[in-house]
Amino acid sequence: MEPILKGRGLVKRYGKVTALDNCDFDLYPGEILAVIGDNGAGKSSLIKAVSGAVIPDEGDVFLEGRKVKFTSPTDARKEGIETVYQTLAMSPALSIADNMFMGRELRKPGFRGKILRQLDRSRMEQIARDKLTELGLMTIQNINQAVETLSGGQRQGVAVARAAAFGSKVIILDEPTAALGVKESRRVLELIQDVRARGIPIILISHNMPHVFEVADRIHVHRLGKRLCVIDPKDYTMSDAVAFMTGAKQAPDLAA
Amino acid sequence: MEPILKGRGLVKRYGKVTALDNCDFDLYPGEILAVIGDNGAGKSSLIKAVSGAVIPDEGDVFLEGRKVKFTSPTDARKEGIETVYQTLAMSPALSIADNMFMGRELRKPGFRGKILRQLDRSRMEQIARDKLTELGLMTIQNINQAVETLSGGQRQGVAVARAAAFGSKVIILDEPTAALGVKESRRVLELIQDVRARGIPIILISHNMPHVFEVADRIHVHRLGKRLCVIDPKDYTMSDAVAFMTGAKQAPDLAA
Amino acid sequence: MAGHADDYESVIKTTKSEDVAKFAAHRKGALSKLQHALHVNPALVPLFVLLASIAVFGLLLGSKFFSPFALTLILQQVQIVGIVAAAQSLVVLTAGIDLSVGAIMVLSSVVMGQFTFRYGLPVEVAIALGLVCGMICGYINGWLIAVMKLPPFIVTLGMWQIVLATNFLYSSNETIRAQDIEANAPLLQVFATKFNVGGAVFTVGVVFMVVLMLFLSYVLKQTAWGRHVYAVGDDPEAAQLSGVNVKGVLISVYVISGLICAFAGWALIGRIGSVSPTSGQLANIESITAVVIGGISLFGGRGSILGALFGALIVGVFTLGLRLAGADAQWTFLLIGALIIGAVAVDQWIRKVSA
Amino acid sequence: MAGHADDYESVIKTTKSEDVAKFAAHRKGALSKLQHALHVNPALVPLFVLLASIAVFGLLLGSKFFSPFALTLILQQVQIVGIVAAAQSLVVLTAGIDLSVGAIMVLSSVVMGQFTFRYGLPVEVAIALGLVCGMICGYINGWLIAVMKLPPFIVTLGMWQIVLATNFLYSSNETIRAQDIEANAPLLQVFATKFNVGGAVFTVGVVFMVVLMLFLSYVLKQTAWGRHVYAVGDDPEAAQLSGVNVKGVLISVYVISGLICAFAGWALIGRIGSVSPTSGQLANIESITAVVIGGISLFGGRGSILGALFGALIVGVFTLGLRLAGADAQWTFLLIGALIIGAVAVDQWIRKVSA
Amino acid sequence: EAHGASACLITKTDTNPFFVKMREGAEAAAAEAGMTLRSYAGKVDGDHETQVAAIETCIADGASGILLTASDTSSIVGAVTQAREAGLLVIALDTPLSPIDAADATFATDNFLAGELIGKWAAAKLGDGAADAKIAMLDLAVSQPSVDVLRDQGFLQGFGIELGDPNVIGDEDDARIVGNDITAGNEEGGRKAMENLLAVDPMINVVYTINEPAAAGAYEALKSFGRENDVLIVSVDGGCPGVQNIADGVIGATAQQYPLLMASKGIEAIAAFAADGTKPQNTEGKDFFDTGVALVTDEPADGVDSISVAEGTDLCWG
Ligand SMILES: Nc1ncnc2c1ncn2[C@@H]1O[C@H](COP(=O)(O)OP(=O)(O)OP(=O)(O)O)[C@@H](O)[C@H]1O
Ligand SMILES: Nc1ncnc2c1ncn2[C@@H]1O[C@H](COP(=O)(O)OP(=O)(O)OP(=O)(O)O)[C@@H](O)[C@H]1O
Ligand SMILES: O[C@@H]1[C@H](O)[C@H](O)CO[C@H]1O
Ligand SMILES: [Mg+2]
Ligand SMILES: [Mg+2]
Repeated sequence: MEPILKGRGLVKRYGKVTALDNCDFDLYPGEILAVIGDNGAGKSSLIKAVSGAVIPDEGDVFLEGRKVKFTSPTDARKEGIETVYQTLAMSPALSIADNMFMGRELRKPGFRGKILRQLDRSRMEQIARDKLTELGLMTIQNINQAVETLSGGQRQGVAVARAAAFGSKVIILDEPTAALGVKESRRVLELIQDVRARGIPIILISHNMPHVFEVADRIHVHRLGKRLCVIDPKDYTMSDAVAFMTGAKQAPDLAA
Repeated sequence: MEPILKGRGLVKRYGKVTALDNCDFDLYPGEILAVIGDNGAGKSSLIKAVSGAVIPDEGDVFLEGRKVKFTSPTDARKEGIETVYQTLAMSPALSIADNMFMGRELRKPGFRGKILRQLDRSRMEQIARDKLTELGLMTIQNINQAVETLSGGQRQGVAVARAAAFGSKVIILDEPTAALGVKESRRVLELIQDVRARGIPIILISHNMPHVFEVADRIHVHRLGKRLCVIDPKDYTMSDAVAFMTGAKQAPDLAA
Repeated sequence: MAGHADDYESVIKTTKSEDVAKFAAHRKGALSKLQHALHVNPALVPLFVLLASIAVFGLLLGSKFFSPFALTLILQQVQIVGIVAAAQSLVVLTAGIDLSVGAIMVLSSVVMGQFTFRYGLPVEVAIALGLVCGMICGYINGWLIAVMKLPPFIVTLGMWQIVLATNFLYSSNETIRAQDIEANAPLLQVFATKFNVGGAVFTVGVVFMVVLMLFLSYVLKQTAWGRHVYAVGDDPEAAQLSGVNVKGVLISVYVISGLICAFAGWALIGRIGSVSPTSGQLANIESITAVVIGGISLFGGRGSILGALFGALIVGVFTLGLRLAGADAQWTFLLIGALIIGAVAVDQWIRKVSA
Repeated sequence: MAGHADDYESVIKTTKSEDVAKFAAHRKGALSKLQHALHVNPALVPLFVLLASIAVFGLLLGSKFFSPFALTLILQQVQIVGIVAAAQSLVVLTAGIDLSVGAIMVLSSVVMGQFTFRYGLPVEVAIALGLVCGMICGYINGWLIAVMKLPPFIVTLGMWQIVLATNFLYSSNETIRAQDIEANAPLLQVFATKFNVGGAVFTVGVVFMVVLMLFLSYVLKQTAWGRHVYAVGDDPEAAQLSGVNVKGVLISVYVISGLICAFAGWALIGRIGSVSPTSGQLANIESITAVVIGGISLFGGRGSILGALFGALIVGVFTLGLRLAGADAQWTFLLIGALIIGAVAVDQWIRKVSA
Repeated sequence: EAHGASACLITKTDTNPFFVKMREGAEAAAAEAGMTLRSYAGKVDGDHETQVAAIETCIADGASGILLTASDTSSIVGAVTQAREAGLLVIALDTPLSPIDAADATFATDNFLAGELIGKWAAAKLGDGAADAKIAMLDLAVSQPSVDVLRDQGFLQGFGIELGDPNVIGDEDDARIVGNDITAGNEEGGRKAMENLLAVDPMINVVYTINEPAAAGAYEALKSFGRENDVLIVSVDGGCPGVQNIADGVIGATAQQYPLLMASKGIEAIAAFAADGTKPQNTEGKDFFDTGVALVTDEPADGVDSISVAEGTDLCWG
């Protein structure tokens, strides 16, 4: 099968630091691919390179077999690739609804929308509220609250809800549950499975091994800026995975 | 036994949002107190109120039985209370060593230090390197790297290392392992236990139940801005704790 | 491999139908409501300061100040700064600053005048070219800032000098006299057209200023482009990552700012009658003052453009009020200086109380 | 209750003695080393621009420009801006801006002069009081910014007007003539004292500027206070949470800035011979220009103070160079505008390449 | 009876001692006539909008008349007309409006004449040397306000240099002009401009300056190059420090104006107008009331009338 999203020979350097060192990467249709690795291994750099947030120094990215050159996240979004970055990418002073619909606002129907270009605030707010409720983020008291007034976890929930609502081809989640509570994390995992059920493949970066092993179809182990191996969670234990990614144990061949 | 750090009737409001709603809080000498609760329950607000980062609207904080009024984190630090905030509180453009020693820089011995007030950079760098190595944060390639160039997890590691190095009376950690990898999280847990072995009590906010149950002596369950109950991890299961904090199950009396 | 022993997370599956948490509301009556209103709509704060200062000067000076003549005079005196402040507000909302506004305004007015009188172009064409001139200057600013990623302060500082020098070199410092304009190209003075509304005299320029502000306020609040302006000012990196065309927004903001400045140049001809290349030297500082007194953050992303209108009016009220009260020029400058600090302090204070 | 089944975390306990990861180093020789040097020490970028512009004008104009005469002249012409730029740099590093620098400078020099001549105080005392005057102005700025939390732009905009008006009101715009000062209080002119070093003529003022810059550069890099200045500029909230006395640092920065401006006022007396209340009107814009051309970020926390010295010199080199090349005042004005943009563009470009 | 009437004084700036004196003169005359005086000023030279706003304020304030030194002599005409239509007497001080009859009267020095006087004097001083003089022109500002142009061009004409466009500074192509630079009318600018021009040609021997502070700055520059004794500096204003500078050899000659006189005459005229509506008359044969300009120097030159420093000191700021 042809990977839906593929990276080959990706290199990204920051001054003296090599974040991606000739890295390959494959995501197959309909799967949940987990990416695991030490802090600083280059996981975020990898997904930034495939989602247009950084332009790799070398290497190519292929979407459905076509070579693509994303120069901004907007390019990737236009292709249906939606990403939750580790830094969340929210405008702190704007409201939750504003943030969720940033760059794809809904306009009122008819004259007011077409000619006056007026936004349909109530519809956007309603949708935002629904998405957050789906995630169980029920402690948010006011949908018009500025994002900067949310707790760390609430903020992350909003970002995940945004990606899930809009991704049509690939959804990338960089540590989506890092700041989430037990309940909210669980909802995100359920959401991930819902999304896969809709046929959309997902890349999930996470340090939470039980979560990874619960939902992933394949696990990409990242180490020192490159793909060390890809394993099937049914064939290996969490201990094995941790041992590979920390270098405690020799990794198997790339297969899986 | 008298709590070393105590809060009574703490209230903190942000506009229409009530983050702390008449909340009590106790930390006893030598213990690890975990604080758990949903996103937005008010955990961060609580520890900010007891560490001087926000001034509560109402209520009192007691340190070793004395009523204290911290008006800034510096006040609390002077009393030996060291905090890792959820936002990490680092100066992005400054180096790791600069950040670790911010506010308590080491000066060179003799004339150059006393009169010229020159900093002892090499000593600070050495100590910073040692502390990071203790935490197993070995992917950091350059101790003079600006903090903004670190990965999310590396940054968190630096913040934890700073608190552990300087806290003398109480150490407060707000989700210290949220962005950390498996290996690095483990090191932080070990570090927490080391610190307790030195007799210093710790407040640990975390959403990771296995970690909480592994290290905590008591668990403060926070819900809707107040302390719901305090439980002993030996008497309850993780399921119980989660059920209490999400409101799925009636909480026991405050005891424990 | 999902089977780790204590399946504590399963607890949650039973609790899906929870309600939004409700904390006890705490209300303290009228004052608290006012605070909340000010907090939700921060443009009200400068409006409040404005009304307070009108009241104070009204009490102090009586009918001299509190007459339709004096009050509409203030409107006429602030119209240019007000229009320029609209341009400045857009830029400041993107966390920029535009020091070249006054220079662009003057160059545009000189283009309108000289193209009519020196080259004999139809006045409509000359005016259109003047507006285009403003947009070009704005485009250069925007391109340098958005594409070359240079800091706005520097770009517009440089452009200020470049545009102003171009203006002097091109115009040879020649003024086009009001009488000539009146005779040959009255359209240039159209912003001076007066009409009477119940004793108060308004000019087209004043109406233009108010309508422009209302229009931009609508655009900023009710359209996607407006939200993007705020997002770019708030955190450009986040805006970029969440799909805003940051470059496009920045360039459009500077082009529109240039266009508004060119309109200000047209209005300036109406206000002073003639085309004078030495006007507008203080427009940048004055517009920034209006913007900040109006509560728009210089760090971008926060504030309402109507605040800038109120900010301009506050300065106008103070200036006229102090003059009528007999303060001499240096005392007026000194007191306006104190006002600037005072107005922002009040603003800050109200926000803090209501936070 | 630590017993959850798959104890995968135990794997790690065996791997404690790992080494620091090493990626393959990629080196591209001399150019790459230069880039790295520029990246590590960004003050080198404006130095580079400075040397390049000296070289260009030297080639263009030959010995007319490349003479000890012309080169030391530049130093003398930039000394006042250079000193003020030192003050401005400190403020800008804290993410502030000081529009009142020129006004404080002039008021301090007027105090030194008038206290000597009007009240007959011993000149040393008058000078000391002039320095105190600068510090008081700085303190007011700092207090409003740090304690009242008002934006620096607004506070110093207001103070600019207040201090300048005070200056004019107090001095009645009267100049104290150079000849009177020479006869009665030569200490006021001490910054003009000349000495010869190998054909080049230096003044105390020039030496003061250079020593001040080197001293501040040491303080900023090598002392705790210096690191705190950067931290406050970088992220004041983070600095506060990590134990920096943000208010204290801010107030001290503005007080020191005021003191340096007062020294600039003293140096100004040396430079122009007389005490003149109308000087220094452009000192704020010129010092900010120097600071930004020198690569210090207006958003705070980034840049080296030596950059500001180079920035001031770059402007000085261009101004004199263009005059020598025959540009008239209006063209020079225009070209300096272009230079400002150009210098920052080069700076940005070098940084990008080396990032 | 003018008692109780009020008048306005609007100057270009009030940071220039010239205007400070003008205001003092007006205040004294107003006090004597029992009138109230309100004074206004622009922030910088060329700040036209503030002057327009000031005229409007005077109308709102119900003043009887306005004394105005206009920053922009033709643009201000609209506002002046509005004031006159509202029944105010408008008198231009120091700087004539364009057209001059836009004001009810003009009490002024002739700035072009002032420049011409010092130009003639400098040429006469140099004698034959005038043919190969090296002249530095220290002007006011890049915006070239009208005083700047008038004095500069007057000086050149007086010196015997052919003008280009008489409304533009710096378009002459006489080789004797080393260059023009701007001073902002203060010492700092004067010194820097002088240094710049000395770098162009160190052998400059005639320096025209827009005003006396600029001249003092230019002198400091010359002094630092040891050339203060072989250069002729001329200036305009005749302020007390400026006249003293002639005595001290800093300036060779200056064209003295009389701001106090302008102001007091102006107030008297407004008082008369307020009392019975009479309007002031022009000087015989001129279209304005000439308050006079005199060349002050202790080295009189043939063919140029001048007064001594002693006389100048008596009259300074008069
Ligand atoms: N903008 C940058 N400038 C310089 N270095 C950077 C930058 N971004 C990342 N790096 C470096 O690149 C390396 C890889 O970073 P990256 O963020 O991809 O790691 P990660 O695997 O996502 O780590 P984590 O699990 O902690 O998020 C790190 O060493 C980091 O310091
Ligand atoms: N500065 C602020 N302004 C307004 N509201 C705030 C602010 N800080 C916190 N809040 C609100 O207070 C409530 C408690 O927030 P807090 O950060 O204490 O929660 P938390 O328990 O730490 O959550 P998390 O686990 O997600 O970190 C939230 O509803 C949040 O939106
Ligand atoms: O017109 C004025 C006066 O004539 C005086 O010389 C001051 O400077 C000019 O602007
Ligand atoms: Mg990452
Ligand atoms: Mg929290």
